[in-house]
Amino acid sequence: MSEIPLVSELREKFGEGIIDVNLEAIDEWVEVNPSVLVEVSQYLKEAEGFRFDMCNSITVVDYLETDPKKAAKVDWEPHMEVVYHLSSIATKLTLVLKVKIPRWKNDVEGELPTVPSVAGVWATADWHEREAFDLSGVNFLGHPHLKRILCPDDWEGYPLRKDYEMPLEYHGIRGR
Amino acid sequence: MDLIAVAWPYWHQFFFVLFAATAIGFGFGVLLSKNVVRMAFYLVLSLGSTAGLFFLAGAEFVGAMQLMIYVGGTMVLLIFGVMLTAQKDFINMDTHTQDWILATIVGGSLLMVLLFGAFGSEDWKTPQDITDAEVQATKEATPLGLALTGIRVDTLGESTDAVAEGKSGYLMPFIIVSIHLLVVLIGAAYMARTKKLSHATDDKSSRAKLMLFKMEHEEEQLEEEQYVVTHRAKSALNPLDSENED
Amino acid sequence: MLLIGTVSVSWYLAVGAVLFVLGAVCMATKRNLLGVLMGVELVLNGANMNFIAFGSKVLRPEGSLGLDGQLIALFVIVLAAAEAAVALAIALNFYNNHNTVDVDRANELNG
Amino acid sequence: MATSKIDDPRVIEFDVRTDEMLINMGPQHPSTHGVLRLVLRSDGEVVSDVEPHLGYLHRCAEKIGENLTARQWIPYTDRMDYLAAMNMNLGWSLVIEKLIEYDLPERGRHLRVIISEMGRIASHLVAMGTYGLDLGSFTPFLYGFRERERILNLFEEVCGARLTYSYLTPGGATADLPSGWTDKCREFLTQFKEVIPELHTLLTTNSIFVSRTAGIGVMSARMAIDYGCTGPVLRGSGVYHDLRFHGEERYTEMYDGYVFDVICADPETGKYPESNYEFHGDKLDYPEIPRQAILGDCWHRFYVRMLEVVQSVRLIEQAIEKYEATSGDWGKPIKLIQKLPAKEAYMETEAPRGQMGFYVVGNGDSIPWRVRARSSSFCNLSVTAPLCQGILLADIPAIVGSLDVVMGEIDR
Amino acid sequence: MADFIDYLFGIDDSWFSYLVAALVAAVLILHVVAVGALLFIWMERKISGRIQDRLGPTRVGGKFGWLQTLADGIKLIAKEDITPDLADRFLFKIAPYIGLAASYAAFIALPFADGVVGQHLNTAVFFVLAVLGLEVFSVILAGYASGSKWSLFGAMREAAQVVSYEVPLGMCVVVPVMICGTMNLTTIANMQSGFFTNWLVFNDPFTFLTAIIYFTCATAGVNRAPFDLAEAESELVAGFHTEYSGLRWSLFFMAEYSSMFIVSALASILFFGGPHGPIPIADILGLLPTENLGSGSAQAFNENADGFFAAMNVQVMIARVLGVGNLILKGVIGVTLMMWIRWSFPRLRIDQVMTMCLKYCVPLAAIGFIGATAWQYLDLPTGNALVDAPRYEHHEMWTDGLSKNESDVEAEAEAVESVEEVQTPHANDKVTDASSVTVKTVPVSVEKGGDQ
Repeated sequence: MSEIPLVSELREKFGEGIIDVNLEAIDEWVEVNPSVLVEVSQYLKEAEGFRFDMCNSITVVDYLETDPKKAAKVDWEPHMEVVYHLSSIATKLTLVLKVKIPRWKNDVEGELPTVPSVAGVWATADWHEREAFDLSGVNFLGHPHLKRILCPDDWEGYPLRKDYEMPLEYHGIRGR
Repeated sequence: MDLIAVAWPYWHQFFFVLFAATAIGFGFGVLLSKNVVRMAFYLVLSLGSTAGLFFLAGAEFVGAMQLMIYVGGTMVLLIFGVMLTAQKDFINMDTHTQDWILATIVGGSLLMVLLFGAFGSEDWKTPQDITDAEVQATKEATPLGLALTGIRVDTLGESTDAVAEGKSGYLMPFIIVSIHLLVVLIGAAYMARTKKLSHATDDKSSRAKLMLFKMEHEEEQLEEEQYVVTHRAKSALNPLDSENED
Repeated sequence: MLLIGTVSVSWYLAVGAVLFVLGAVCMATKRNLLGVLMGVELVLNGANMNFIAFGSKVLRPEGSLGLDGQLIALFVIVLAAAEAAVALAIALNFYNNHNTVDVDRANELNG
Repeated sequence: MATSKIDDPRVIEFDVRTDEMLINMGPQHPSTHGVLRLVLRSDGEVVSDVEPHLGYLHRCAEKIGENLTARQWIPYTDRMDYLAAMNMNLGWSLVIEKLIEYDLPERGRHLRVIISEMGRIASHLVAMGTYGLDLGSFTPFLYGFRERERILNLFEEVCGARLTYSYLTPGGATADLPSGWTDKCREFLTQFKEVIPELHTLLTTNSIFVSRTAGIGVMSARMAIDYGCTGPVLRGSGVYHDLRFHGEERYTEMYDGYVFDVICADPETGKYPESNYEFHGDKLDYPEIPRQAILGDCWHRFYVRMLEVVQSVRLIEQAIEKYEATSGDWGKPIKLIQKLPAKEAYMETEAPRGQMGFYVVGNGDSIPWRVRARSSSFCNLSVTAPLCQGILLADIPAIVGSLDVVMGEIDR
Repeated sequence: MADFIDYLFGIDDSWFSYLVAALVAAVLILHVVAVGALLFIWMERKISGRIQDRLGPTRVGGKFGWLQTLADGIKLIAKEDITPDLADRFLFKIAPYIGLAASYAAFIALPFADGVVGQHLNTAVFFVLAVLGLEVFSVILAGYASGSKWSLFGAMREAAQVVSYEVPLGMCVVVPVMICGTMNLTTIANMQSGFFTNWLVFNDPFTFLTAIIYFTCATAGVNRAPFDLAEAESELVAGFHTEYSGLRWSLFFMAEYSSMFIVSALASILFFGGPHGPIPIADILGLLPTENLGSGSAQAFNENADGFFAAMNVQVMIARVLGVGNLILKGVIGVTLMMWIRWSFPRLRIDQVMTMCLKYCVPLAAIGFIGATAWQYLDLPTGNALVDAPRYEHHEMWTDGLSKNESDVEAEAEAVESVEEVQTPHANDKVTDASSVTVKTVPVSVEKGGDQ
C-alpha cells in the first residue's frame, strides 16, 4: 500500500511526533503526538501525492473498563483516543490518525483533556470536534466556538464516556 | 334596485349620518390613539367613510379615486412606513399635556369659526329639491374625464370665449400634476434609499457579486484539476473491472 | 335617522370642518413624524369635503361649482399622494439618520 | 445594522433600512425537514447570517450501540436516515463484515445492489418532492411519493416493513428475495421510466424552478470538500467522486461488472455524461442545463439527484439479470451474538445523501466497544452557514432543501 | 325590486321596501361570497386531487365529498379562537373581517347580468378595483397585530406586492374602459354581446395581450400561487395568518376565494363578454328583444312601475338567468385556471415577483394600452369586423333616464351636430346599427351641454 512512503516521509519530517504506526490493522493507522497534530494534519492535507483533503470523521474512543472483573484482564491503562479518519478525493487514499490522551487533564476529575483543534485545517472538523466535545468531553484547543451541538447547552456530563451516568432529572423530566 | 336615486330623502340622511359619524369618530380615533399603527388603521376607516360621503354627494368618480389612490395607495404606503419605523419605543408616544391644552383651545376656536361659517349662509343651509335625473346625471364620470382633457361638456352652452375655444378644461393642470407626481415618486424613491453602499449597483446584481466574491476568496489556492479527474466516457466501466482485465 | 332633517351643504361643510380641525390638532399634538403626516391627510380630506360639497349638484343644483369642485378634489387627492410619498421618504430618512421618529428631537437647526 | 465595510459585497445595499432581527426558523417549521432549527439574523428580507441548531432528535444511538450486539443495532441504523434505511443497513453490515472478514456470496452481492439502489431511488424521490415543496410546489411531492409507494410495496414484500426494514444484515440479508419479486421489480422500473420526464417537466425545466434555484447557494468544489460534503452535494459542485467507483475495495467489488455513470458535470465543459436512458426504445436526452445555472448551485445538486435515479434504474436492471443468473446462497445473517475481534474498522458507503461511514471497535466480545456513525447529512448541513450569507429569506429553504438533509441521521 | 315589494304589499314608496330590497341584494351577495367560497374550496381540493393523481374528498355528503368544506367549516367554527399574548388584540380580532368586508363590498358593483347588480355605479370598474384593493389592509393589520415575525414578513410582502401590482392592473383595466368609453360594467358587458368575436379580448392583438397581463396581475393581486408570497408556507410558516385559528382563519380564506372570483368575473366582463355567451342564444331565440336590452338596466326599470313590469317579462328573466349562468361559468373557469396554475408551479421569490411586475407587467400593460389606443384611433379592423359578424352595441348611458321623450331625442340630434368638431378619443367609435343602439357614445356625453 502507498502508506509506506507516507509513513517514512512523516517520520522524516516529524520524527518524535510520530509515536506509533500500525500497518497490520484493518485500517492502517498512525499515532501522533498531540503537540504536532495540527502540523501533521496540515502536511497531510497539502503534501503532494497524498492530499488528504477530506476529514471524514473525528471519533473519541473512551478506554475505561468500569467492570472491575474485566478491568483486571484488559491490557491497557484507562485512556482516550481521538481518531481522525482522513481520505483524499484527489488521490483516493485513506488514512487513520490517532491521538492518545488521558481521560482527564492532569488526572483531575472534571478537567477536560485537551487536543489541538484541526478546524483550521479542515472546515468540517469544526462540527465534528463540537460533537466530540459534546458527547465525549474532549477540549479542542483553538476551536472557534466550542460548544455543545447535539445535547442542550446546559446538559451535564459527556454521554459517550464509559463512566457516564444519565442525570436523574433534566428540567423536571425524569432521566432514569 | 337603485336605492339612492328613488329613495333619496331617506337614504341620503341615513347614510350621511352613518358615514359622517364614522368619519368623525375614527378621526377622533386618530387623534386620541397613542399607538401609531392603530392611528393608521383609524385613518383608513375615516378616509373610507369620507369616500362614502363623496359617493353620497354624487361624486362617484372622486369617491372611487379616493378609495383607490388615497385609501388603497397612500395609506398602504403610510402603513408600510409605520411598520418600518414601528420599533418598540416609537409605537406609543405620549403627547405633552401642555400641547394638548394648547391644541384643544386653538382647535376648538377654529372649529367654532368654521362651523359658524358653514351654517352662516342661508343658501348653504337650505336643502334644495332635485330630480332623479339630476341625481343620475351628476354621477357620470365621462364629463369629468373630458374636463381633464380640456373639454368642458357642462359649460358648452355658455358663451364665453374660453368655452367656445374649448379651453375651459383642466388639461394643463392635469399635465402638470402628472409630471409632478412622476418627479415626486422618483425623488421619494431616491430620498428613501440609504446612501451607504453603492458597490453592488453595477450591471450585475449584488447577488452575483457576492457569489463572485465568495468564489474568489475560496479558490485562491485551488487547483481544480486535482479534484476533477477527467470525466468518464459514457458507460464507464468500474475501475476494478479494468484492473481485473489487466 | 331623521335626526338632522334634510341634509344640506352645510352639514357636509360641518363634517369637513370637524375633520379639518381634528387633523390640525393631530398635527400639533403628535410627536411621531408619521402621526403628523396622518394629521395632514385628515386636513386635506376635510378640505376636500368642502370642494365635493360645493361641487355637488345633488346637494345644491342651483349655484353649485359643478365639475370644478370634483376636479379640484381629484387634484387634491393626487397631490396628497405625492405629498405622502415625499413626507414618508423624509420620515424614513430621518429615521435612518436619527434612529427615531420623534419630531421633537429634530432640533439640529436650533441655534 | 449592517456594517459599513464598503468593499465587502456581503453588505447589501438596502432600499430602506430596517432594524436587524433574529428569527427562529424551526424546529417546527414546514421547510426545515424535521426538527432543524435555523437562527436567522436578518435585515428585512435579507439574511446576513444563519446558524443551525441541531439535536432535537438526538437519541445517542452510538451509546445504544455500545450495549447491543452487531445485529441488534441494525434497527437503530434504520432510524438514522429513515428515508434510505436500506442503505444504512448496508453500511453497518459492510463494516461488521469488514471487521470479522466475512465474504459475501455472489447472489447476496447482486441482491444488495438491487436493494440499495432501490433505496437510493426512493430517497431521491423524496428529496425531489420535498424540494418542490420547499419552493412552494406541492404536486411533485405527491408524484414522487406515488412512485416511492411502489418501491415501498416491493420492500414490504421483501422484509415486511415499509420504513424501517432491518433487511440487510451483517452476513447478507435476513431472507432471499421472494419468488416472482424480480418480475414485479422489472414492471416497476418500466413504468417508473415513463414518470421521469414528467418529473423533469414539473421541476427541472420549469422556468420558475430554475429561477429559484439556478445561481443560488453556489458552492465551489474546494468549499464542498473542505466542509466534508459528500454525495450529490459534492458531485453537484463538479467533483468526480463516487464511492461506488472510488471507495474501498470491499464496497466497490459489490459493483463489479456493472456499467453506470458517475453523475457529475465536467467543470471544463459543464456537460453531464450523456444519457443512456431508454424511453420507449428511443434514447431520451437529459433536460438541457439552463443558462443561469452555475456549477455548484442548488439547481445542479437537484439535477445530480434526478440523473442518479436514472443510473440507479440502470444498475437495478443489470443487477436483476445478474441476480437471476446466479444461484445458491444469498448470504445468511451472522449469529446474533457473533464475537467481534479486538480490532477496529471504519468504512464508508455511498448512501443517497452522501458517504455514510460507520466505525466499530471490537474487544473480543459480541458487543462492540465503540460504535460511531459518520453522518453524511451532518457534514452537508455544516455548509449551511457559509452558504446562507447575504441571501434572501426565500433562498434558505432553497439552499437547505438542496442539501437534502434528514434530521434522524444528523442527530442520531 | 323596491317597486316590486311596494306592489306586493300594496304600500306606497317607503323606506321599508327599500330596506327589504337592500337586504335581499345583500343576502344574495353574501351567498355568492360564502357559498362560493365553500364551492371553490371544495373545487380546489378536487382539482388539486386530480392534478396530483389522487381523488380528493370522497365521503362527506355522499358523492364526491361535496360537503367536505362545510364539515371543515363546522370544525373551524368549533375550534378555539386563540389570540397570542404578544398580539395587538383589537387589530388582531378585527383584521379578518376587514378582508371579508372588502371582498364582499366589491360584489356590490359587480353586474351578474344586465340589471342584476347590487348597486348600479357608473364608475363600477374602479369601484370594484378600489374596494378589492382594500383587502390588503386585512393582511397588513393581521400581520402586524399577530406579534409574530413571520406574520410581519408576510404582511410586508403583501403590502409591497399588492401596491405594485395595482399599477399594471389599473393600466389593463383602462383598455376596455377606453374602448367602450365608459366605466360602467353593465355597458362594457353589453357592448360585447353577440358572437364571441365581439369580445374585447378578440378586438385587436393589444387587447389580447392586455387580457393576459390582466389575468397575471389579478392572480398576483389576490395572492394566488405563484405569487402567494404573503402566505408562503415553506418560508414564512403560514405568513400573515400564522397565528390565526378557527373561524377567523377561515374568514381569510373566504375573502381569498371570493376575491378570486371577483377578479375572474371582472376579467370576463372586461374581456370575455361577461354575461354574454360565445353564441347569443338569448338573442337567437328572441328572448331578449334588442329594443328592450338597451333600457334593460335597473335605473330604467325604476323609472316607473309600468316600465318595470313591462320589462319584467319571462323572456327577459330567462335571458338574465342565462346571463348570470354565463358570468358565473366564466368566473369559475378563471378560478379553475388559477387553481391549475397554483398546483403546477413553484413559488416565485419576492424580488422576482417585483421584477416581474416592474420589468414585464408594467411595460407590457403600457404597450397594450398604447397599442389599443392606436388601434382605436386608426380605426383598424377589429376581430369582429374580420369575421363580418353582426355587431351589437348596446350603450347604456347616464342619459337613459333623460332622453325619454321625443323632444330630448331631437335635442340630442342637435347636440350631435353642434359638437361634431370636437375631436375626442371616441370619435372613431365602432360602426353601430342604428336600430339596436339607444344612444351613441360621444354625442351622449355632450348632450347635457346641448340641452342648456
